[in-house]
Amino acid sequence: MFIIKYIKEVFSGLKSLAVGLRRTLYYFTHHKEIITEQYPDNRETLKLSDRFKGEVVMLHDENNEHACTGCTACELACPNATIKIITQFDITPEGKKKKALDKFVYHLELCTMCNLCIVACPTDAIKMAQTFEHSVYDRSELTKILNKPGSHIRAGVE
Amino acid sequence: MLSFSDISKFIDSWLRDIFNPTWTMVIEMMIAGVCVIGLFAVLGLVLVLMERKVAAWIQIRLGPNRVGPKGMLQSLADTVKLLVKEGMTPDGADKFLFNFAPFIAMMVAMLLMAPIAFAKDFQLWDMNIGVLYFSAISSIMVISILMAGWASNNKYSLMGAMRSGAQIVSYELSAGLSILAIVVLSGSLNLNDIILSQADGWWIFKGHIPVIISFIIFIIAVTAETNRAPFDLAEAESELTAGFHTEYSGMKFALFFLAEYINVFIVCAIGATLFLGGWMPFHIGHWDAFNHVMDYIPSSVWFFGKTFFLIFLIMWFRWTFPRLRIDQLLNLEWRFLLPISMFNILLVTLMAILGWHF
Amino acid sequence: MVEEIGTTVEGDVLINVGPQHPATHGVLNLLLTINGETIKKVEPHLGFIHRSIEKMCESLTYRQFIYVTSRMDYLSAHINNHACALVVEKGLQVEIPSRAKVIRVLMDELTRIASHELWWGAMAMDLGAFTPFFHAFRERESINDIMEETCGARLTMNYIVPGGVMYDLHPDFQKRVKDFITLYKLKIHEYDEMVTGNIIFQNRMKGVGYLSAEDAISYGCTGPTARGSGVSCDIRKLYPYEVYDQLDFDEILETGCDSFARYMVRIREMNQSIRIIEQLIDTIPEGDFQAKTKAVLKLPKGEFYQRVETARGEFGVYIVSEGGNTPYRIKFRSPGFSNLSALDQMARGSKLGDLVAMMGTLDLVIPDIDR
Amino acid sequence: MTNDALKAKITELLPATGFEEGGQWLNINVEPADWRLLAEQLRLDASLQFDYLFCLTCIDWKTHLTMVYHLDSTKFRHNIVIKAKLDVAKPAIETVSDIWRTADFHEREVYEMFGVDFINHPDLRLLILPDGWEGKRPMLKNFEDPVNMIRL
Repeated sequence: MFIIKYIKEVFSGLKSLAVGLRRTLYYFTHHKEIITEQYPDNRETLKLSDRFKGEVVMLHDENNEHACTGCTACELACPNATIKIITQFDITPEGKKKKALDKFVYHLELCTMCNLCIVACPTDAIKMAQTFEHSVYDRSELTKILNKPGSHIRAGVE
Repeated sequence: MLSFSDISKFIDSWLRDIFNPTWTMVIEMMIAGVCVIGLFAVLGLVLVLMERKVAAWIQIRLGPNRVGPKGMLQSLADTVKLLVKEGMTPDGADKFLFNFAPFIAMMVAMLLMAPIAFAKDFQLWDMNIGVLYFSAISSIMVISILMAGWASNNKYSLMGAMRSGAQIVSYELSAGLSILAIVVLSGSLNLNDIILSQADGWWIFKGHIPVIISFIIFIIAVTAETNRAPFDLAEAESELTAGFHTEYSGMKFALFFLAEYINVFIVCAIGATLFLGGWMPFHIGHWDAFNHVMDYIPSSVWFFGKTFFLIFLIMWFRWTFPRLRIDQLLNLEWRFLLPISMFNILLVTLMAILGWHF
Repeated sequence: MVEEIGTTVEGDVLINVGPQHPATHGVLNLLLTINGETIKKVEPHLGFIHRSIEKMCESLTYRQFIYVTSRMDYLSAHINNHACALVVEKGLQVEIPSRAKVIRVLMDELTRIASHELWWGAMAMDLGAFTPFFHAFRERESINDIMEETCGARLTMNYIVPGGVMYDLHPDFQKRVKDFITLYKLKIHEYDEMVTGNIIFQNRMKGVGYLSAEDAISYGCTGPTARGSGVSCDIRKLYPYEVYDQLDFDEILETGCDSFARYMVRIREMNQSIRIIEQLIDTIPEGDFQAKTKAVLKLPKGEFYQRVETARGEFGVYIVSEGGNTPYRIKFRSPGFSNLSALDQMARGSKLGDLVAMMGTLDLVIPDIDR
Repeated sequence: MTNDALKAKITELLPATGFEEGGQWLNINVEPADWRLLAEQLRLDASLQFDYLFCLTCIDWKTHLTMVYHLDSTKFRHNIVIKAKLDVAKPAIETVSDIWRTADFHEREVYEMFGVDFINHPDLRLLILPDGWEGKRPMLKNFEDPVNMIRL
């Protein structure tokens, strides 16, 4: 009886190994199963989801106008002090002083892409872009000013 | 048809025309040494690339595909990298042993090249105790591992080395016994005689069940002897970081790495010689036409084809199985492999004495 | 620092496993006392990735602190966020829309599968089989793609917010999830072929890391670690939250008390998660995905505790509020911390090679332990 | 067991206990000196069997510290919360790490973060913080560290 048990043990063990070997041989011979993405080569076809959170950008239209009123809602919503809004006072055509955006400073190196600023923005001035290749040679290049030079607030946005 | 034996005979006669026999001997030895070193380099590169490609395909990846066409030069680039890396010797290490150990590993691998018949009549040293020589020399490998582990002054290294010692000492037994089966059947320790005894059919295809069993045991035992997964306890990177070569870097590490692959090649070459007929072409009984076609394929192609098939087997195991635990490893040897191979050798001996084999 | 602890006899060796070691999957340092191959004592040294998240959260508002919790147990980021959102809602007494509830549960279960997939691959790798790791990632990547499409990130989503979820499901979500289920059902038997049934693997796992049910409870082990010892501790069943009480799924219990039992719990749990997803995917209720909440959330004075079941066990969030817009004190009860404390008990007397099997089946995520 | 039944039972065990209700679970305020005795009874009493300590933490109230123990029973599935007020200058309480083994790690964490001394704890050393942090009590509200703490 001991011998039979012993032989059974040997054969069931070998069988379980053979099952594994069959599975790996299947993958060895079926190259269509390969899932490698050859990243820098597939840049053209690589399509990220339109919700992917890559970095915060400010939307500008063709007249170089944005929708940011400088209300600092995003700055307050940010958990990491990623956003710093510097405001200035513009003179409106009526001659009144009006608070407006001077610089929208965005520290990409501090950002955790939590999307809270986008949710907080009352005028939808900022959104998440799908870029993800953020490597630079100098850390200071990661501090960005999001409003383009010479841009203004779009008329009608309060 | 041009073959390796023709080339070697041509060189030999050419040298004999120019020099006296002593100098011929010396020059031929030098040529052989250069050839072995060249074969080493080429085999190292090819086997590393092959391992990486096999691993990649099994793991649904592409594997190396950047350096050179289809990644063929990848291992060359890695070699260059390893050559220019700093070879560090840790503080507190036994400097002499630490630096000496990789060379022992290489020397063992080089010595083992001697009895292998790469093609018909193409052999460095046709000695009459080839099989014994292989068994004897291959066990020296463990000394380099023990030396490396001890000299590193690292607990992981030492544990790896001790594991390796226990492992190789026990698996030598069943490797030796499984080789012995073929020696008994063919009646010779000479590798060339063993090949010639398979002229009408390889041992594995002659229908002897004991031979098949000893072939399986041989493959398991040599996988363990060369420290390859699932028996890579000496390295066991998830337990011992890198085992006995934890502290090695640069070219000294590369020598260990190379020696491992060369050892895989050698044991597979011996396996191919003993069980699959070495350079002997595949023949089927009286199909003369078929046999002629087979004979037309050069003997070196047969040899390397069989060897690389066995190497693939060993690589395939590595990328499929998890690692054994040290006590299970010894259990497998002493509880399963050794009794089975003892019983097996008894069967084979009976067969040989009673003349049941053909 | 080491010599004075415990008794060392002649032949005992102290070795450091980690913080940089292939088996610790992160910066965990285990100080082992071994004699030959036999482990005599395991002493975890933590804190290599301690960021004091609890202290950090004391200065973040109730909307802001949730993103930090994704960085604790990054493999169950959704479930951590879920617990925090639940505790804030408990304080605010907000009833969230049923659509949001279902979305949260779906995301939780997808996260659980993704986490177990990674665990499976990593554990097989610890035991020396490299191939399963890549095969596990094939399925895991398709979950990550689903996450990326709906939540905008693959690992630290910050998708579940107080009041519901941040934005609605992607239109392709249902189709993608169904595709994933098809893929999963096609491939799951390969897990058995390559790992579960393998004789070497079974020998490495069976009888290794014995943890009795009493010890499991006493050490505060939860999740698959405790369920492998037969302790019923699934918070989804015992203290149901969201829609778990309306769902039909089994709490997986194994009675082996060893590594193999814990392994089987996780494998079978993946199937249960698929079952939950199948029940919900076609019947996601229409409606809002977020309840109306104030811009600045203020919890009333009091204490709030929420327990959820992450992929690793019971995760608890304990908030003490003084009525402001930031928590006064916040405590995260992480499952890994308690599970790790049982490692010493499990490992004593076993072989060094068993340690990786035990750590593998504890499914340690170091940031979760250190916080 | 319902909250009322628990209350009656615990009053029976320890007459001088204060209860707080209205929260999620029944809160029990105990004196640090009484805690050890009560803990043993909570764990061993056949009708209570609080065998699972799922959360152990401390709160700094500036004037005093409060130890908070969340208990669950895997048999009866009832929960209670125990609170013990500690002196802020020299906080000390008996350990429960031999009753609930999980308290070992949790108490070490509270020890290094809040400086609470757990009397009779077998191995009260730093667990998470590196050497040199003994006695610094980083989780207290008045802890200041200009190097490692960044105020936003």
